[in-house]
Amino acid sequence: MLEKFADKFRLDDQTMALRVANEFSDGDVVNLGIGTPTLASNLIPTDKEVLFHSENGVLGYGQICTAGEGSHDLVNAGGQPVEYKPGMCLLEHSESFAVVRGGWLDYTVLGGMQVAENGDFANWMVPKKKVGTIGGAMDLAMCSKNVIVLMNHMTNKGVFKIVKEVSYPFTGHQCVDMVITDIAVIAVTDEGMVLKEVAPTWTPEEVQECTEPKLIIPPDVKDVQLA
Amino acid sequence: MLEKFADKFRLDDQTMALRVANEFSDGDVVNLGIGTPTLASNLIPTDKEVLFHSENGVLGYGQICTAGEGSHDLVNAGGQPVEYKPGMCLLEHSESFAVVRGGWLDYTVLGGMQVAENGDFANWMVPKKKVGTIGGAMDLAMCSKNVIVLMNHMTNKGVFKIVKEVSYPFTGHQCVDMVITDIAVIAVTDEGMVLKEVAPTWTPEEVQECTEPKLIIPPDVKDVQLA
Amino acid sequence: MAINKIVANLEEAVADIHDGAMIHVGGFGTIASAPSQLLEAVSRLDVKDLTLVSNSGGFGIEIWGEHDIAVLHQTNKVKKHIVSAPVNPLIINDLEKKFRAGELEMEMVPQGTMAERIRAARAGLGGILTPVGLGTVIEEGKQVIEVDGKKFLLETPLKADFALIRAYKADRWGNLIYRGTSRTFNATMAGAARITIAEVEEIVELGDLGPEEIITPGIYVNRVVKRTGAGKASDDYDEVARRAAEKKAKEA
Amino acid sequence: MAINKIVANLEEAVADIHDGAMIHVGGFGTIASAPSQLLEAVSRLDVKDLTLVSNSGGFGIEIWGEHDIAVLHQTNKVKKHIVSAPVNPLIINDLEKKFRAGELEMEMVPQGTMAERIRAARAGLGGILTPVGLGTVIEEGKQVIEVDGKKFLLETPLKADFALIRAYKADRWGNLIYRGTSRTFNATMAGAARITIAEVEEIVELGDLGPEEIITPGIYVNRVVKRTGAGKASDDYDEVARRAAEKKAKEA
Repeated sequence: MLEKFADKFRLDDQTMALRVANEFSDGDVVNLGIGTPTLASNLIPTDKEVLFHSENGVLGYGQICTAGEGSHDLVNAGGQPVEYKPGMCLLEHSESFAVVRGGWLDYTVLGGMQVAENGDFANWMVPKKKVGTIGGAMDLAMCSKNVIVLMNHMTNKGVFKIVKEVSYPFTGHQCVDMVITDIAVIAVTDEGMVLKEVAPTWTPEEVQECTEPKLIIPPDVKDVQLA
Repeated sequence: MLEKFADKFRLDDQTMALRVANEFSDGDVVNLGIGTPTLASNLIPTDKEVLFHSENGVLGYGQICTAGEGSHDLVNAGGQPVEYKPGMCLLEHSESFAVVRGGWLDYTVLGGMQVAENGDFANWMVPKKKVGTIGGAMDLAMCSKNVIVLMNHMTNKGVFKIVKEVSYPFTGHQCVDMVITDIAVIAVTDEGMVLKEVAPTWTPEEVQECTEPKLIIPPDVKDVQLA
Repeated sequence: MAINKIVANLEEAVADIHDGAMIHVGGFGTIASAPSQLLEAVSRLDVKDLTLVSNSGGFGIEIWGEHDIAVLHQTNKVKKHIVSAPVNPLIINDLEKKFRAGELEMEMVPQGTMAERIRAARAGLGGILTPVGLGTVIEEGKQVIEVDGKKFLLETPLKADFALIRAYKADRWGNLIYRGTSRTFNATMAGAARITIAEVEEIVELGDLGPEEIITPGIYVNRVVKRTGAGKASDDYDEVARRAAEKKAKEA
Repeated sequence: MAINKIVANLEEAVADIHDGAMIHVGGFGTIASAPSQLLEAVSRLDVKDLTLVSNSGGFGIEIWGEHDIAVLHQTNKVKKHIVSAPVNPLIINDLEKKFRAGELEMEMVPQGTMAERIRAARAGLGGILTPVGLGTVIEEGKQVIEVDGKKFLLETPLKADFALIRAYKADRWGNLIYRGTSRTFNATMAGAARITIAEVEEIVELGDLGPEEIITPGIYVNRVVKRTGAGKASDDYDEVARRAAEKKAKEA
């Protein structure tokens, strides 16, 4: 984050997960990336029927188990045991990715390294590292109906992550629909990036300072919507 | 059949099926075409473990049920109810043909219209008819380890079915390994067609008269081997 | 609103099928594996110029009080049929009559290629390479692609507007299980269309179908309708063959 | 001779794995889904220059007394690794160390493409077309094929010499069932190699696995071996993560 904003309020991981969970409606099929996105599966109201897909071959699982509970034969893609839920089913790997590639996911939520103005996306390798984990990210990013990136708005060192052009190795082109960060919610549209919501105490102008491309700032920018 | 041989002994359908059943060993995976080939699944010694595959999605089924028995939810490709057998499993259609195309069938037994000297094969359409049923025949003929054609040696009108060159629409090229007819067993080899067995009372020379390409006739031609 | 894919009746299930729609029809060729009540419901619609995709062209005779895919030819709904086994030696079916009369377009597809093209639609593939059909009429008009010196035909996905399928049990999420060899093209076609409609013997509570047991995930299914009437009779196949032969003899 | 694919022990199961062999390794990344005892048996063989195909590069720490795929890097068996998730943020694994040291070739594959390339090998396809990877490093050196004006990458089958997989129960025909999310790449890889070897918790009588229940047909499986020892412990994932973090801290 920029040094001048170092002490300013920012959403923590759980709150970001809560914000993304708020996007989902009854019947939506959702894949949550490893890490912060995964938390969203625990933050859905119990009367809402959202089907969570995990690429290791489970569809419609329940909450992440508390430590020491659950079975290692029923885990999410991050290896965390999850609860059985009525209606759940299991898929071998090629069918699990038929779900992904076939466009059956309403939402994919992924961590990110860079998101460009036009929705270009990089999340799997820092260029100088020469090795990174693609995993299911390319399939998920290229083939889901809606791709939401959940990430800090800037790096710890204050470098832009929301950029004019992606400089890291691509995950996919023009695939990101929304970015949820620790300070803002941004929609990627044909006209450009539209600032939809800001974290409490943040102004649109401050968010713009932390964002490389020019944001479209409508008059009705809201505070982050958690329910 | 040629008129001069009209009254000569010929193998009936059941005996031809028995002859083909005699080819299979323990552990072989076998697909039997609709019609005469299908009979072979009932002619395997009970202590021999041959796995019959049917393209409608069953692997390892038992005998064809007697009339009025069995279930219409467990049928072979000809629609005949078959018996459950321990070890049997079910496959949806793309997996059923993964079995075929993947080369998992040790033997495919198909009816035929024409087989050429080099193993070229036609079995699905008489040219003037303009419509015929391909079904699984192309997949089966092109992808099985061994393709056996079970057919009458000549047409009712005495026209060659074992020919120098296929004139009917192709099922597959150079795919037939063996032809079992009502009067002979012929192996298709790189050197040409080798007469292996003849029906009782038939001489190799008589079989040659009923066959367009020149047969290789080894000194040890046997009578048809039924066990 | 909780997810509920169960619709009240056959008419509601097929109401939005429109002129010119492309329709996957599940099953293999036997009446027991066919979505016969959905087919009958479509035959009662005022629609035309349908493109059908199915393994078989059907027999076209009433079996156990129900009809197979031929009912759509009999009611003049079909413009084109993409099919693996259009005709059969037991009977001259309606497809064959229409085709010979020049009233029907037909695309013949090897059965394994058909299965894979349908799966490709569900799985978001742009196509698949198969050796099957090389050097046959099937090759006509298709790209031949070489991989490591071997030739293959490029076959493209078959994605339909609607898929009509038959299953054994369903829950309100649309999860399905099948019975025996009725799995066949029914399970393959589920999800290979914009709208998948399943005709089932039984509707069970969510959770009654176990996670290890479900064959078709509910996300591939848009509507579930329970079959009406007493269900399938116990006639055997020989009876079907006998009656087909009778009809053929009568027409000859 | 009745069919019997059950072999006496792990050593016999892997005895013919040879220098330069290409090996599919099932599972996803967790120890519960890995063929860990087969991997340990291979690590004890005198073989080199293996090419591995797996989803994950492994953690390389002992978990519940067993090892994951990293044990083959630790014992210097590997020349090349075809992999979707080679490294992970919890630990610098052996694959990463070897790769950085220039001692390992690596081919990175998007996970869905990997699954489909493996299935293509079992299903006798010459390749599949996918949009995934277009305009990324994955595109390099591959044919781009246009179908109806849309571009796709041509991805080719991954057929191995051996597939090492993990299942729950097997019968003597090699029919397999899995448990929960341990199905994953294990079921996908069965049959995608010349020789498929399954490590299982239990061996049951032929017929105990019902026809509707079998996930992997026995024809895809060449050898079945029962796991030794008490089986998997009940440690939870946090423990795994904690110990990985510890090791990383120690090395930093």
